[in-house]
Amino acid sequence: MAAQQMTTPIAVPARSVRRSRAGAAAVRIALLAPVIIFYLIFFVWPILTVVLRSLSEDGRFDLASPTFSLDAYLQLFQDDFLLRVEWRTLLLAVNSTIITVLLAFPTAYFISRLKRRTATLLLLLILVPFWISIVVRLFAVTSILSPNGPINQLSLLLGLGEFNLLYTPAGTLVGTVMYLLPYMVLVLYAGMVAVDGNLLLAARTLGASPTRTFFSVYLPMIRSSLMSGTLLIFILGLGFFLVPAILGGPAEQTISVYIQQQIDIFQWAVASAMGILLLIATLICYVGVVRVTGEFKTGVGPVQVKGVSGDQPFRWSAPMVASAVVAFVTITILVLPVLFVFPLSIGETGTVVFPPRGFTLQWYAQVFTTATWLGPIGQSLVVGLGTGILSVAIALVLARAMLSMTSTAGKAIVSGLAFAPLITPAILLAIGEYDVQLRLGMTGTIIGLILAHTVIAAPLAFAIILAAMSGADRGLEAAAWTLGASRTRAFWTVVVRGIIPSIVGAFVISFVTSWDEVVLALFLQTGPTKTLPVTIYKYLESGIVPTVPAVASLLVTAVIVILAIRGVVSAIRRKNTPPSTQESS
Amino acid sequence: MSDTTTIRSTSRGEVTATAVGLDYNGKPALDDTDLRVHAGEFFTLLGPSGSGKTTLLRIIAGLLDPTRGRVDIDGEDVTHVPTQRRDIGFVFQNYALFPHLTVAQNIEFGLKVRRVEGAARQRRVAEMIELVALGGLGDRHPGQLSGGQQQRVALARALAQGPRVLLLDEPLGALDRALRQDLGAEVRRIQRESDTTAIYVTHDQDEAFILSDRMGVMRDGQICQIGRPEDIYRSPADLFVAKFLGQANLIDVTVVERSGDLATVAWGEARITTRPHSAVAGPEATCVIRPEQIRVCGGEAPAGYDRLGRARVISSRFLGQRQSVRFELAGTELAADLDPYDAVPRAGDVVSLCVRAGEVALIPREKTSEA
Amino acid sequence: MSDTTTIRSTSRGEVTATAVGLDYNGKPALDDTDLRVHAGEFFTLLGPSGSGKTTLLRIIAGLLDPTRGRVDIDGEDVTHVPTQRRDIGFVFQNYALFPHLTVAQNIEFGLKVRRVEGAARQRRVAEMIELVALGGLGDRHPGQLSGGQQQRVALARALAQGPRVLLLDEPLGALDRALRQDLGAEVRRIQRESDTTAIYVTHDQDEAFILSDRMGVMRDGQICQIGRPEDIYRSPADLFVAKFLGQANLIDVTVVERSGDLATVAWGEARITTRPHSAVAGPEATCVIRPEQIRVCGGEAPAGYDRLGRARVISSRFLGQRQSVRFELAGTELAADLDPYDAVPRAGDVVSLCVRAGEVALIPREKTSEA
Amino acid sequence: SSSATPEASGDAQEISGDILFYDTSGGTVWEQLDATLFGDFTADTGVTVTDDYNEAATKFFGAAEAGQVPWSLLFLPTVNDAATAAEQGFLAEIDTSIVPVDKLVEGTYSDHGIEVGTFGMVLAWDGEAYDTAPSTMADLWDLETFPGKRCFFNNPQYGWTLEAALLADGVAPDELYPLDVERALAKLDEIKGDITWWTSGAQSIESFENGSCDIGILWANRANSALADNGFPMEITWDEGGYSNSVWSIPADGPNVAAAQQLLAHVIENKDGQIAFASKIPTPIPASVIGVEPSDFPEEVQPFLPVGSNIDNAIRQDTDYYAENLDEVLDAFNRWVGQ
Ligand SMILES: Nc1ncnc2c1ncn2[C@@H]1O[C@H](COP(=O)(O)OP(=O)(O)OP(=O)(O)O)[C@@H](O)[C@H]1O
Ligand SMILES: Nc1ncnc2c1ncn2[C@@H]1O[C@H](COP(=O)(O)OP(=O)(O)OP(=O)(O)O)[C@@H](O)[C@H]1O
Ligand SMILES: [Mg+2]
Ligand SMILES: [Mg+2]
Repeated sequence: MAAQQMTTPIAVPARSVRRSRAGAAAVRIALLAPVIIFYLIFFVWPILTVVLRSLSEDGRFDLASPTFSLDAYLQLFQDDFLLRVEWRTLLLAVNSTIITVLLAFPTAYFISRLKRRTATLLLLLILVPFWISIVVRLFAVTSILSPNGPINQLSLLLGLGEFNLLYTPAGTLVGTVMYLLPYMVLVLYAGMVAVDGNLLLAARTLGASPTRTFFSVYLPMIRSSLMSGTLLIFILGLGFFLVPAILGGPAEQTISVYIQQQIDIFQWAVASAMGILLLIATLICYVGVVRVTGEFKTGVGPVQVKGVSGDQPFRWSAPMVASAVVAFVTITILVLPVLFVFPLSIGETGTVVFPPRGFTLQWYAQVFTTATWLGPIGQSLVVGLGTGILSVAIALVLARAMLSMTSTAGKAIVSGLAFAPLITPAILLAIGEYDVQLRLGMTGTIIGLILAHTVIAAPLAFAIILAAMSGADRGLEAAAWTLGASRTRAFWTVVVRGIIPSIVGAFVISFVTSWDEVVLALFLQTGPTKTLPVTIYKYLESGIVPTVPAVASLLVTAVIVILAIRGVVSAIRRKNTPPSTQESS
Repeated sequence: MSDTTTIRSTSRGEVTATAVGLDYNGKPALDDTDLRVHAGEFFTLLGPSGSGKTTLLRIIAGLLDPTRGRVDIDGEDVTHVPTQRRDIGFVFQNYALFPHLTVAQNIEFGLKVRRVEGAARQRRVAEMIELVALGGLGDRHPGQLSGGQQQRVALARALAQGPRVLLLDEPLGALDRALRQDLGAEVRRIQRESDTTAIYVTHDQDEAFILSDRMGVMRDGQICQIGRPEDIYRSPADLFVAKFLGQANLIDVTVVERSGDLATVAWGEARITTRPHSAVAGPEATCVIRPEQIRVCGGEAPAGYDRLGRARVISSRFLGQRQSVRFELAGTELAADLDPYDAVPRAGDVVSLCVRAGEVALIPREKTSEA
Repeated sequence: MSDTTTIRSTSRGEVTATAVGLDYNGKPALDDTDLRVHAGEFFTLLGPSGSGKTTLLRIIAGLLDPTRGRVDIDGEDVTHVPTQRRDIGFVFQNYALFPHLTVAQNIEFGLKVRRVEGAARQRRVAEMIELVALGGLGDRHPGQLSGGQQQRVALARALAQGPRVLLLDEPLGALDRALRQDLGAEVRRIQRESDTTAIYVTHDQDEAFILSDRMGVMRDGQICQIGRPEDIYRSPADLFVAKFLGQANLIDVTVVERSGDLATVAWGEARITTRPHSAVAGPEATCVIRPEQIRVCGGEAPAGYDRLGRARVISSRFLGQRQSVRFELAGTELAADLDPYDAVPRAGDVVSLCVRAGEVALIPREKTSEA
Repeated sequence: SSSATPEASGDAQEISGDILFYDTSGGTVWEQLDATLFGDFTADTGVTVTDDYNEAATKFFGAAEAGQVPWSLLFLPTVNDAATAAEQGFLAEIDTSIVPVDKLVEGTYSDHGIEVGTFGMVLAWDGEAYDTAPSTMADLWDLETFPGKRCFFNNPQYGWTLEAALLADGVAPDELYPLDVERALAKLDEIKGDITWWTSGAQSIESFENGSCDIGILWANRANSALADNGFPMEITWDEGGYSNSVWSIPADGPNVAAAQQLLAHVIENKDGQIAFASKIPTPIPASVIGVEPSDFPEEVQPFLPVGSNIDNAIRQDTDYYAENLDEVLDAFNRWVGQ
């Protein structure tokens, strides 16, 4: 609070100094150049190949004899079937976005109001699903939603009759919501804890009721997080392939599933055109949100608890109880499929069935005794680590460049470029990426996969690091200069060191993005050992063997054990350090 | 003393806190404190950082729930009435302006909530903008204002609805002196004119003296003395208050004689006439000599002064309105504020010092902790 | 005047700014200002909010690039030398401590950067911790310290490497008075002992008076007067400085006689002996009467005083060390600070007022803007 | 036809190294291949076979277009994939001097590949659900005698969906192709509301297990695994069922193709290996070796094998038809199903 006393904006000096220092500019360009080259090669070029495919007649662009045709695009707007697919995709994205927001908002609110330690625990629960392949979680969802599953059984028990969601639009919706929820909760939570609790108190001293305070003060304060988060999940929802592919019937075909199917039968042109359409549509949404809110703000990841939760005592009011209930539902939706892998892994049957028949631990033994699983886990770890490191590095450079930019247009370009890969349908990116890597002779290499995963993971890392860096006190960097530290040294020892929690968060998000990625990994790996999700996917076709849920259970257990150890360690550390005496400035 | 002089019975906004206390993690931040602020009064809470000023103020506002005790406004128990129904205005230490609203909209907020009609509302906003001298800035957002300007918006916002009690938490902390004086006077004037009770938290002693009808000095979650600024300054209850308000030369003395309103104490050779203290019964006491009570005199003390003895000048410094001189007298260091237009004593000079007879305060002797 | 008295030629850290200016969006925040701070001097920049103090300080530190002009330190042009090679220390308004480092590590930072050897480094850190009285807190993180303690860490950190120039941007702004005084004295002592030049930004006049050898008053991006605190207070260059430093009663007078060091002016019936001003040539002038220069006298002025006339008491207020009384004299309102232990004048009383002869400052007459 | 035994051919041409196998069949199929046919080949020749799982043929086409093919042997999911690839020159010819194609049933091999892994698409039902067993596709439309949800695959080519509808509507088996898609969809309309669509092999039996359906068209090998692995009382009939083949081919510009030719030869000769493999995964490799009868296999898998007398009343899917008309068929189906 003491920081309020300053009257000179702290962000000013660093920025204006950099402007005129030729040396610093050179350094910046030297740092930025590899990143730009990376994006040109591994994002722009692949997308370009897709665009060229979409513009050629047979979907195979030939440089020697280029032909251009807009037929594929015309088809998209004329064919009533395709229009229906597009409409359905939009509907699914809109509906799942609405439901996700409705669930995530109270959940994030509730968590943001809790004490920091409890909040951290709940956030971890919300993050745990990230570690279990979405393929496995969706498979667990099929078990949960099936007629033998707990939901229908409960419904029958209560005399509510058949309640079957599997292979229905509702089932697809549930699956999509489950996929999107963690992202939305994290973005909203970051925005909510940043709200200055005093503003809410101020509204109350002015006579505003809690409801009014909520609408006229709280909501405007988190508006940009809300809009950015909504856009993010809308984009993810539009392009996500696995949920409709696994949970949806053929009647639920969406653009991404359609693209996949058309590619299987070599209809490249229309598939590519559809992908480009998706890309353009989401870019328009992005620009719209940036226009309205002035920023795209996804403060995902660990944040310092300040503001409301720190300031206002927690009190059980009616809205708080309602939020708690929704939070419970949300956490159930997220955690139930994860827990479901345990019963799925102990049945004696050779393929996975629910409810499990018999009891055996042989599948666990198999995980450790065959190379089938250990290799992929190792591969996934290597690729994930590589992706995490590279993504964080790129995110740091981009965030730095963005913050030292003065022109709004420049910022928009940097952030647009940074976020575009999130928007691109994975299957198209995969094909384009494959084309490019073939040309570069990189296919099948681990480096190639890491680079490709970095393309899709870096945007998330960038979002987190950008939020942290722009929130960080830039005066600290200037302080380091006055102490004689060079710019490089100041950047590393002060700026980067100061946002370590966010860097860890960015690393973790990048890691799990790679850890759970199927489509690119399917295309870019050659050879017997594939990443874990691809190996799991491989069993989806030929029958899920119980080793798959066994692997998943082991991962869940490992994550929980790691978190528990971390919790114990930090509890011990807390005990050994004196309690803070003052609010920090 | 004369607590009743400032009561105006027609005013609204009498605030009474009875044995309120609040614990953080089992440790009391506010320690069962009583406070009675008369309607229409300007009351200041003064105290070092962390003494519980903000906590008490927030409890009165209903922004914090007390662990114990009750709060009444105008005789009505409001302990469990939510903030928005207490009819108060609050100025926050860090302004807490709504960043998404313009200056005018910030000021308008409370009026809108109260459903003040359009034209009347516009008029009132214009009036308030005028009042805090922010003409022309109505359309700016808080982020585009300097600290001082933000402060004034916060004040205007709290005042716009004419609350019965105005609570101010170090509202002028971030401003420079000239602005602080002007705005302080403004707050005072507005408070008087609008017949509002004001409770004002500050750690600036001058501000407290200038503004308040009465004030309370807080320490460790308790109010340790309440009274008119003058009374507290002249007759501090204890060492803490004596040291916290103004500067004080503290000397350990022996009471040699008590007669009615005065007591004579001995300090070495010197005999000093002091104001007695109800808690000083035995001969041991501490004398509080304010720097401005000391002056240089000839061999004989002039009328109204007691002679302290001969002292050596250690250092002297010009401070504008006064000259701060440090003396050494029989092994004790004494700080004195002398008239800057008198001859400047030089370090090493030896002069006679006198002290105002009958103005020096006596307090119970305590183990002197570090200043 | 006596600018040279404080120069110690052996010291390093002479700072010269020549015609430096900086524009924000075409509007000058600093307006082609010259400044020369002698080596070893404690120089204070005083001025209202937004006058460009921080901007000037940051330009000297190299944290901002001036649009125009040059900066020299010890005769070397450093205008284009990056901050880290200027050998300066900077104490930030908001401390800017590294939150992830402990107190000791914060202090150590600059030494590490300069590759000071392990043992020597540890010794120096211990020394600095000692110096700022933070013994035992070396292992805490900044978040675990109080505001005052954080401030001291910031100071220690800036001093550890023994910079030739120490730049301080309102370093004590957030502290309460007692702490501010202690720390201010500390800063001054440390600066003296370490033979460092200090440039200190503040808007607290007392602080400026107590600490500085010389000071500069800033206004609208320019330094409008430089000199010893006493000289500036006693002989303000213009209306702005007169009003900014201390309080001032401004009365328009006519110069009737000039003789050497003194000028006699007429104000109605009264004749006042004043200090002349080089820019006042004609008869028209403004007189700056400080509140502490006025006193109540009998019918005849005592020695050293000029009689102002009979005045009516409007209000009076006890302010601890002084009593602030407002008078009305021939239609003009005068503020006076009287001895609080003298009889308290009551509103409505009519008394005679006198003013210190020869101490009142004369300044050129300006269209008086609002105070 | 050259040498009589695989060993002999192995001796005749020095082969070594590794065969990278473009695998589109997935987990358990690979595990069994590795344990039987490929394992035997490695034991005999020292040439290892490495699995490279890919989801569809797409990636091969991409690589072939770019002229960078790392695989020596391809498992193309359908005959039309193979035909398309051959047409574009992506496949090497089968070296009949090494590979004894004459031991294969006529029509199950071509210049560019041998057919393998026949998958049968058969009428299947929960053996405990009905008193009388269904026997024809028409029974799928008989909601009264055989109540419950019907399971169909969401891709008509691999689901026998259109064919089943036409058969149920009275079209004679030998008049099925070219498909009267409109008529088939009209017939499907009758039960559209009672269909549960499955989207992967794993899901199909999961649907039976979890009660999402009681009757439907399943892949014969998955039906087998439901019975063998899980003990689910699955029953099937091949009557009016369909079968179709995948293809093993050798890429035109692949590495170590000589070894791949040898591998094909070895597999054709390795009758024990074939039986061992089909005992676990009842999709014989190669698809039809002359003289192989269901009775050669363990009793429990016999009903599920698309060989010999089992398929007397089953119908071979016309892959030429699909190669030609797939996009239209799929389009029509998509439109119908999405209505
Ligand atoms: N949220 C909190 N948790 C724990 N202790 C707290 C909390 N808020 C305040 N305190 C403690 O309560 C005591 C009183 O705090 P309060 O804010 O009322 O002080 P203050 O007198 O307003 O100080 P300042 O002048 O610094 O604003 C302090 O010791 C403080 O450390
Ligand atoms: N980033 C900026 N953009 C535009 N104007 C600025 C910026 N930073 C400072 N200014 C302007 O420059 C002028 C000088 O600012 P500066 O911070 O130097 O004032 P200051 O004297 O330090 O004030 P304070 O006492 O409030 O700290 C002010 O008018 C301010 O509004
Ligand atoms: Mg406070
Ligand atoms: Mg400043």
